Amino acid sequence: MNDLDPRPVYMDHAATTFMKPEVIAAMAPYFSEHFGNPSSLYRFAAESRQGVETARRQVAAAIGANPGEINFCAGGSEADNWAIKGVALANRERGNHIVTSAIEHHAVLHTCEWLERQGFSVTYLPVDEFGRVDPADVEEAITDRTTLVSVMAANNEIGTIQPVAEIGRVAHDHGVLFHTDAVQAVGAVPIDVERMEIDLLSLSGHKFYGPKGAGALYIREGTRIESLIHGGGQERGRRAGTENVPGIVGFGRAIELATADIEGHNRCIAAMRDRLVRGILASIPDTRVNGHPKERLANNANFSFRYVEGESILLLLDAHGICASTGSACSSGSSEPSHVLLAIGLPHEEAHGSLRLTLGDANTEDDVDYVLEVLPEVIGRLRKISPLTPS
Amino acid sequence: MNDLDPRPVYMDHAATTFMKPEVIAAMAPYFSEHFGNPSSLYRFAAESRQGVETARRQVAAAIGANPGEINFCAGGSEADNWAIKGVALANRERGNHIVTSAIEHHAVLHTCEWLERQGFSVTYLPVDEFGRVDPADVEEAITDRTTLVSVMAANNEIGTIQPVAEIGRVAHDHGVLFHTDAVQAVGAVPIDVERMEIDLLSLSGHKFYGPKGAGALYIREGTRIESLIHGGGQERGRRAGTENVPGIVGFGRAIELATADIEGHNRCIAAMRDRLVRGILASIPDTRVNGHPKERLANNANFSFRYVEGESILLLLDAHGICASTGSACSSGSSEPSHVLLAIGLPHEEAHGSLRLTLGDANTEDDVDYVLEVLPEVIGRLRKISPLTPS
Amino acid sequence: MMYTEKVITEFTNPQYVGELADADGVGEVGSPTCGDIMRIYLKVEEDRIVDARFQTFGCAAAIASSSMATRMIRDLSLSEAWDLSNADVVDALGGLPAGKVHCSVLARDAVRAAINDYRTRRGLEPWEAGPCECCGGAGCGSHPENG
Amino acid sequence: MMYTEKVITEFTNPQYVGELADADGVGEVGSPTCGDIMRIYLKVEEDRIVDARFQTFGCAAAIASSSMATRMIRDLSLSEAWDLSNADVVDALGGLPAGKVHCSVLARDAVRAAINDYRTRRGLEPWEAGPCECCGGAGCGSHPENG
Ligand SMILES: Cc1ncc(COP(=O)(O)O)c(C=O)c1O
Ligand SMILES: Cc1ncc(COP(=O)(O)O)c(C=O)c1O
Ligand code: FES
Ligand code: FES
Repeated sequence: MNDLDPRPVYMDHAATTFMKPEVIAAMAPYFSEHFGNPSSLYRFAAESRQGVETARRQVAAAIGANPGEINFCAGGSEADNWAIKGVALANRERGNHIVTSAIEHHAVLHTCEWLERQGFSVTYLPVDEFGRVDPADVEEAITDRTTLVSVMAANNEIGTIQPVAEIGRVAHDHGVLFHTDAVQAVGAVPIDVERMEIDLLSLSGHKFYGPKGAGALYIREGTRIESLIHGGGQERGRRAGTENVPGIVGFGRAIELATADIEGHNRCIAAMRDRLVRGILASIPDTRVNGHPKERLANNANFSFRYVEGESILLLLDAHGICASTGSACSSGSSEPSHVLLAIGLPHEEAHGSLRLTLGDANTEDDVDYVLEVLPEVIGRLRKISPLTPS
Repeated sequence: MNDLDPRPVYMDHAATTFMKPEVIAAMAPYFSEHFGNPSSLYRFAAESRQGVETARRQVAAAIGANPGEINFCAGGSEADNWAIKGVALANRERGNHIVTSAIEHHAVLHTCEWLERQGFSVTYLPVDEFGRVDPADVEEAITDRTTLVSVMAANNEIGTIQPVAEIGRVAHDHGVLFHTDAVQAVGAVPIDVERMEIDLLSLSGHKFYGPKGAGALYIREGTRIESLIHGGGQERGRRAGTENVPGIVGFGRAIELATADIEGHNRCIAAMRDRLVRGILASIPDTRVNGHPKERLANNANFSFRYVEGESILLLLDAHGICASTGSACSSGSSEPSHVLLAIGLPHEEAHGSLRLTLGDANTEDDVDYVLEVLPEVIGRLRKISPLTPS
Repeated sequence: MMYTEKVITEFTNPQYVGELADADGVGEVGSPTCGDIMRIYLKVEEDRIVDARFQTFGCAAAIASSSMATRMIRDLSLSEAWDLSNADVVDALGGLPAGKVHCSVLARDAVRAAINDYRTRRGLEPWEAGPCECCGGAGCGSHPENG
Repeated sequence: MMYTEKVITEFTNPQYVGELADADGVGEVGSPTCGDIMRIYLKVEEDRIVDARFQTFGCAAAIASSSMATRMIRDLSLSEAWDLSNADVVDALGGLPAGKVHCSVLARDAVRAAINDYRTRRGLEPWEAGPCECCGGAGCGSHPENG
């Protein structure tokens, strides 16, 4: 290990977050004290059951749902798989067509590809240069065989927020169910499943200072959906498996904290983010900010630096103790260009050269200063190595 | 709440266990300190990655596998669903027939029923009066369309241990893959996937003093299997979703502890269990012990008390602070008779009247004494209420 | 599934348990196959229930429902007892989990079976049950007399 | 995916970076579409590589591989440099993650392209690459010259 600077500046909150002390404290009693199986009849298990039901109310309150519509599962990917496969399979006799966008997370895209292999057909809608889906495109794509529209609430890579309510209205105008992957949106975009006409919504705890391995799928009452995991009668027969009680409890507490003051939180994070963006644009030429100028997550900054490749930026930043990411965090092992950046129209080499900085609750103005100090030097060094840099 | 006795005597370890202090201690650093996403490139995430890889080695060592064959997931139910659907779908062009037993956990049975709705055919093998599957029956059931045999290593309700190695041999003799649900077996039955010719094996952490919401599927190298959860490239592209790092770390530590001295542990637990069984048989007439006299989990005792129903036994025991279960723990909300007890040939009213006591590491001889004191009175009271009791 | 405190109290302390050797009417419903059998014994004087006992094989809700029903029909006239609805039993128990409502229907049915047994023994026409309140006769599966 | 310390050191401190204005041979492989471009410059005296430089657009493994290859071929004869295998580069880097081995192949290819450029400029026949060591010619997708 090459410890140029041991100081860890974490700017990858879209990949995952630390757990807040309040969340850990909420979970702690459920490890070895209130450890009963919530399905058990005896009073001892009532504590577990109540922990789960409290969390269900907390999640419901955060998104304007009823507690009975919240279904716990193991994370955002499971929720996406469940929503899309579950609706597609359960409504097969009504149609075999799904509408989604080209910039969805792989948990949605690869699930859609799987359904294509099972005989379904999928429309992948294009997005504009800022990464926005046009609700009119959704409307045009819907056929009488369409059973589901799935468009994410906010993009994990470039932070673009979608016109969710408009898309929900279009879907419902045509009697089609609407799923949204809100894994990145929670805590940054106020969600109201009624107003936004959302039928299914995916959540993942570790993106908002909650536990990893805890997620939820909101399913509007009356929605026809198959289970993804069959077995015992947990979650009212919808998702089998002994409940991850500590995880669920932590998830509930975390979403409560994350949605308590979205606006105030955004204001503070966006101020830091904006200074970061301004500073980088001022000090590094041939730089492009990806995503929407306004309709974007408060914590997200995404850049393309011409002539250099993303992974090498990350690793030089890492050598200075800065944690960041490129492409989509979940597939950072691959050297594929980002499907999101290609979809917004970037040429291949720029789609290879992105840097995502996502701020969070532990970042300070000092962190911003530090990145502003280190990054120009890093990009400069790599540009000196690159054969693409004009001399 | 009716507090006849506040003393909680927990005898439902097959439903779930408390987490051991060593397990909690192993997990603790991964909540808010080493919280990085294992897929991230920076050095900060190396701690998470190493935590996961250490756990992978611990699990592999516990069952005689290679670390690369261990795939983490969210629990036993997911592992069962994944194994069975994954193999069935991936090997569809080779055949559409699955062989399993009538006494599997619902995570297996309901998954098989789902596959039947997708056009697969399933043979549910009978068991003998002790709950054992006959390997000869497996052999007879295999056709040239069979792609998978799935028989559990040990039954969750009556504790019967299956002749796993023999079944594995039969499956392999016919070129058929063999899956075993070892959720109840870990820590009680030494498992060796080589010797037992197991291709896929399901595990769940909370059954051996590890975390809830953490499980694993062993997949023998080279096995054709589809993913259940599609998305990011985690678990070498096999199971998408940000890894539940603390859960995985705890899972690894727990399986290490659980398999360190299986024989010594079994000796001590079985001694208590045997005294419990002898005591109950001596003090309560018209009682039957279900399951195999020898080939059974060391901690499992399962009884049918004639003339009385199971749930009412549980609730009266609960009034005395004793935690126990009836039927299968995962569906204790229902008043269905136990499919396991029906399969071993019990008449309906006895299949409704079972009591499962499963001992664990926190039980003492005092607990055994207490149950022996309370249970005869409980059964006596219910028999006085029952119209079936001969006068 | 969670029981109310009243269910637990009624279940752990059922008052009128047992056979009435000289009963004037006995009603039995359910079957061991379903996991529920209830038997209700009546002692009747001048069309009034002066004693009632029950025996139940079944879950805590079944025991609590039959115990509560027995308690509620004591001192009622036969026609008042006939009108005891399963909802009355559920209310008296402070509610039952959704999956256990059928136990209260069973208790109501056992009371009616006992009344009709009394009437038949007396040479009277058995009264006829109207459509059940829980599903309006659609067949929720709770009524053994429906098959 | 994890890099060895040697990869990180080579990547963070590449020694022979840049253009050689008066190069005798230049080899370029890769394309921006694939996310990797390597260019290697050679100064040759009496069949011996007296100076070598590189420029790379690509991941850390690509930069480290090309840097290491450049370092390794300095002072070799052209035919010794030709024989540098991608495995030699991987070894010198203390190993590469499986998904990154192709970067070392790319570096080897860039060296060869530069040597053949030198030979062509001199009016010599370019040398022919035998089957690649990584897949024996089966086509692992690492070789841009295979399509
Ligand atoms: C034999 C068996 N298989 C599978 C499961 C399911 O495991 P989990 O509840 O952890 O999903 C259980 C326990 O509930 C079990 O006992
Ligand atoms: C938009 C989006 N959807 C889904 C996921 C998957 O969530 P998880 O990794 O918790 O399964 C992620 C994060 O990885 C995400 O950013
Ligand atoms: S009303 Fe419920 S079955 Fe008749
Ligand atoms: S040997 Fe790898 S492609 Fe030729």
